[in-house]
Amino acid sequence: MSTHAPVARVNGLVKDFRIPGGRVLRAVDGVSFEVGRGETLGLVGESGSGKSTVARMLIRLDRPTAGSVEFEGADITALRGAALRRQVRRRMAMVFQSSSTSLNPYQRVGEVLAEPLRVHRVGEAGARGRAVETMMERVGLDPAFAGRYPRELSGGQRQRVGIARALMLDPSLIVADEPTASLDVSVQAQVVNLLQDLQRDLGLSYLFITHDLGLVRHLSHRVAVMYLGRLVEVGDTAQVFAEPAHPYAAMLVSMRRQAEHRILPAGEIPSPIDRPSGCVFRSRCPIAQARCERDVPPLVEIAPGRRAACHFPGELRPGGTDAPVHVPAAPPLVAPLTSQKGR
Amino acid sequence: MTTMAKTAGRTRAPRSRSRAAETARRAWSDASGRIAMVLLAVLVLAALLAPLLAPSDPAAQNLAAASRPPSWLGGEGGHLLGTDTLGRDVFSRLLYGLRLSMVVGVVTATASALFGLLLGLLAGYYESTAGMVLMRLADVQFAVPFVAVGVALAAVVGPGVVKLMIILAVWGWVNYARTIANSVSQVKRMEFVTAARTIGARTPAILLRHIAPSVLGPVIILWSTSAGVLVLVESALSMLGLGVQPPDFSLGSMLADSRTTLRLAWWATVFPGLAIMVVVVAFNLLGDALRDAFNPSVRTEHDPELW
Amino acid sequence: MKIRGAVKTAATLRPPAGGGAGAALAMRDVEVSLPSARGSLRILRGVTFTVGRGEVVAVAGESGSGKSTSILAALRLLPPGARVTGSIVLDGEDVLAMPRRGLRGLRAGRARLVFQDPWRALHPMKRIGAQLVESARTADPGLSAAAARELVEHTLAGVGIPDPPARMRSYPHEISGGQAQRIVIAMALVARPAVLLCDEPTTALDVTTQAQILELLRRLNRELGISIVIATHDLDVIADVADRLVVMYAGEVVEEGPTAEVLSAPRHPYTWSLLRAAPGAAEGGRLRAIEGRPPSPAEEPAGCAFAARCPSVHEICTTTRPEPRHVLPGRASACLRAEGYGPVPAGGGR
Amino acid sequence: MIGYIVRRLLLVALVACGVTTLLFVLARLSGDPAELLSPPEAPPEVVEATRIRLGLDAPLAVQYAKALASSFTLDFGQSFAFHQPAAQMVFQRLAPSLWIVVPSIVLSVLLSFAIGVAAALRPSRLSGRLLMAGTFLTGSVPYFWLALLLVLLFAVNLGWLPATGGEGFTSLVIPVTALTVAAVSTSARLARGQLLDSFGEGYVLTARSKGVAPWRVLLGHALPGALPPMLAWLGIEFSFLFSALLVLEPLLGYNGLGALLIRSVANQDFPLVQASVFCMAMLITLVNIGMDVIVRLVDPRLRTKAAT
Repeated sequence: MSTHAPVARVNGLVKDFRIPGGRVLRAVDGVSFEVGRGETLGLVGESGSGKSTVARMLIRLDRPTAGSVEFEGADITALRGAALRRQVRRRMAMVFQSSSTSLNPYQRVGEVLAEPLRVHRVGEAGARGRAVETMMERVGLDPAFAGRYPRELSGGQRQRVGIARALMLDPSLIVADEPTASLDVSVQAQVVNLLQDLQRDLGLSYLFITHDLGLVRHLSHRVAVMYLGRLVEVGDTAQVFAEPAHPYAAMLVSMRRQAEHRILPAGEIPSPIDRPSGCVFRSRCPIAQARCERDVPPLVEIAPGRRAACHFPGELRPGGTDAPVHVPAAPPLVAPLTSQKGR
Repeated sequence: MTTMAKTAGRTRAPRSRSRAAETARRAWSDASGRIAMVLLAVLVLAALLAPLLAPSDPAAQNLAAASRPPSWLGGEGGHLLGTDTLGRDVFSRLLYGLRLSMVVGVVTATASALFGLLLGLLAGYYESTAGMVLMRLADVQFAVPFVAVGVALAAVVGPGVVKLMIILAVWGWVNYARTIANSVSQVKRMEFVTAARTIGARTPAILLRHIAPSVLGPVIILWSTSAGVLVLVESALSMLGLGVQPPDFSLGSMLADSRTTLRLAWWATVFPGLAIMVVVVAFNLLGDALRDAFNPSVRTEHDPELW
Repeated sequence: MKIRGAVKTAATLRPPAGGGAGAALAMRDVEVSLPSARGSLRILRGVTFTVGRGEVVAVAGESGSGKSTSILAALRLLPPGARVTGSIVLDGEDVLAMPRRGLRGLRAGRARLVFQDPWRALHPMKRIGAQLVESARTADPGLSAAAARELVEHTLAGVGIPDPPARMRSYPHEISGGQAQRIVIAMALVARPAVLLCDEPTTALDVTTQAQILELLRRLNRELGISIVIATHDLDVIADVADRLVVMYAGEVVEEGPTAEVLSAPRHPYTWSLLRAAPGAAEGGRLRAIEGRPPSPAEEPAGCAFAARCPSVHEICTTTRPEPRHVLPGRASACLRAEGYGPVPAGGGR
Repeated sequence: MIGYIVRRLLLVALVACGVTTLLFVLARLSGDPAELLSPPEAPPEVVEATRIRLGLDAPLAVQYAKALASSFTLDFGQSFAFHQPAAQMVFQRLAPSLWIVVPSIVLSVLLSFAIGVAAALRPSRLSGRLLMAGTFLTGSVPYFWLALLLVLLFAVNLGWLPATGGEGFTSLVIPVTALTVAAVSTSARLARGQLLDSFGEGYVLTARSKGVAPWRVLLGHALPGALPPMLAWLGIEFSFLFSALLVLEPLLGYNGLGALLIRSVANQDFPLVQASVFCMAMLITLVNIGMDVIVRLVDPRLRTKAAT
């Protein structure tokens, strides 16, 4: 699916946060990847891995401490003001995790959706109203909801509003930060299907951040795995899930295997304030050697389209195959009732 | 569905009630809110209609009819709340005094609310710069008892109701600004503000469209309670002779005038004080009801269980 | 490859003091209604299920299904104003008929709760050690402070906390989520309970930590024989922890049975739809969403609560309320048409 | 923690500068400071002498620096009316004021605590509602009016208490009562609200799920969680009580700092005004810093936030 020209590329992104006590927290440490046109890149990692910070730098909510961000062929790392609005805000959009906090409780749905058009002075008021109506239908919302407030909608409906808002300016890239994490499985399915339909119809690219491995496997073409601020593995989703190269990726993948093949990590994830020397994963890695303590493993190409940051790529493998997904065999009844006792 | 049918459908589906209307409805449906609103309406009407309601000229002295007890305590001359030691009708003075007290409370509360809202928005949004300055300023302001400053200032600029209101308003904004800055710094971290940034909204638009509506609740609540407090403060300063100057008078200055003649005509002290209390109660009740209306809490009306 | 990092087996964990015959938890026809501004809301509508001694039972359902309420009702820890009817027997005691003092004794010593968010469950202003010692001493008032500290240290070591004395001196905000949840579990274990009720014990945690905690729970069940009830919204998570599965929808139990059987051959269309909606079950790139949403607790559907979203709905479903009934040995389903679901393969297909 | 205290004490310096600046500006606003700083109705040559003696002929910047210096050395000059060092007078008058403020604080804390806890335990019952309605009314009573009524009743009519100050312990009763009544309302309502919030917290549910006895749930779990905002409020209340003293003391003929300030304003006794305002500001700031420190000691979360 990924084509030659990437829509966005980040290069050596670093983000430091100053924390009380004069110390510096390096939340993101040298992250590079690209998102192809029409592609979904899944960004996976545990809390504190820096995945949301990467997303915020990509969409230029935060400015990177070092490194660069390219978008649609232009360097957008240092843009500000009108140029930032024209080159980034009009072309890249974000869908947020919580549908209840990402919508202004004092705006009606119609106002929420019209705002991007108003901000960028697209069309007249009447045209905007029609655009809002069209978009609401496109994402499966009754246009009559335009006069409602977000709190009057269900979680799934609100997330549709969030997606519609992101689409209003016809962006080429959407950054989705755990857009279904607050939804129930049955509603999550509705939203995920919508996102996939939109990608197919509009040629959108997604950076999809999630901690849900099943989800990332389902909808991303490529996957990037982060651990404590560093990118440890990037590659084609099917390949990474079949043969993870980095021990951390192997561990994540093993969580979807049957219990006896799971690789449980040792101890706790270290605090980003004092990260281990050398390889950041070595404190929990089952195959760590002395070398891992000294040398930071670079993110190198280990196979075409695969990159991993490990001195011993591929040495830790989860055993077995994927645990059987519980796809129930029996179809639901469509035949007429046989026993109509009904108590 | 055809476009026409859709349009018809949209017009049929009513827009849901606005947040403001909903809040007002909740405040009204609350018992204390209803009492507060009725009470305030009565007070405002009484103040407005004072010339019609007052049985006699509030300034007219009549030494022959001095210190008459209220009529229902057997006082002669049919003075509802008696007369003071100069023979002025206490009820009439109460109505006129109410005017100034209410004006001081409402106008100064509104002025400092507007001023505080503006500065609080900026201080909360630019936390590390404007916010720092504001907070240090607030620390200093907070350390000096208000009455001390009022007294010192009044000594310098001279007493007078307009000056008093200016002093009160200027001194009051810090409290607003601090509360609002706190709310703003919370709201600005919410995802919907980030969302507004990602669509390219400019800072003024974010402040006005996205942040301000969320902090308006605290401002209105604070406005209501501070109006009550300001009525109290005005009367306190009037007690010290620094507030309203004759021939003008407020409820507070009525108290001040009559305090030395407590033995002769206690009613001239008791009723203005009661009136102040009623005004304060009304504003406080309104503040409470608004607080509940703005934050419809999930807290149930049931006793907690600790066992 | 040797699996490292799995929590070490600790001999210091002692088996529960209780025991005896009967079920660990038996809920029968439990109805719970909560007061709200618009009248009372029926959160549970006749919930019936049983947790046998030494069993691990998962109560699964989406938000609002009543799974957490069931757990809290078992200890009568519902919000004030809640009304409970039916019968709840926990560790041999009739919870609804019990006097307060007796119930407190039951909570202290025999049935303990583990909450979803460990940071919210721990008191932010008190040292961890003090909170655990208090837990041990309410369970056993005869325990001296020194003995309680020793018990706490051993239990902390047993649940995989490194350097327990140091941890006991820390405050909750100083520790990670995984450690906090282990500490909350240890706080329950110092009482040597017979039943452990867990309300979404891994939802707030990262995926690898989740696996660690589930591993710990499984070990507690196997080694100490503690009966465990886990409320969860994630069927994947409990698939290989729970012996039996209770599926809830809109305040009712819709299906019950051995986990593997229910997952491989569900007998209720809701369970079926839920499993098909999970990302792993997708065929051909699309998830099978369940359209619509569950009825709110304020609504009173006349028939089956799932009828409006059901793929095999029949006229009768909208008028007749299905009761859970045994459709196969050990399997219950609250679907009028459960019989039409074909034979269950032997061994549950796992 | 030490670092925090040091940083908070820097605030004292800031407040000192702020208050000095305020008074400096006030003195300049009011016209000729030399006239203000001379005894009232002094002949021009005395004013001129004062101007030279106090360095008021120097540039403003120099004067301002001097004002700051005099604040930090607590040297506010001689009172015109009493011909004593102003600072010394202020310190003498401070004690009688504290005799009113401290008992009022202690009483209002105890009362509001009791009322708050009682009301929080039964928010839905009539008794709980009545308690809250009661605090509502007492909180709206003008304290100076209440003091007048108390005088009328207990001093004038019944003769049980002295009508003015300076008669020892009994003359404290009326001002302390008036202030306590005024102060109790807000703190009781705060206590109730904080406790009710605390009851809804997860840690209270945890304590109950552990089978902890109800009184221990209340005192050992719910109350500590509700404490920090209540402690912080105490500092604010202290400031409010000083404001109220300025009105009450002259009203009741009580010889404290408040009466002194009001009198010196009337006398245009500027050194004394300066000294008393400065003293009050310092006292309020120190009490508030003390409260902040106590809140930090009580709440470990704040402690580590400051440390890391």
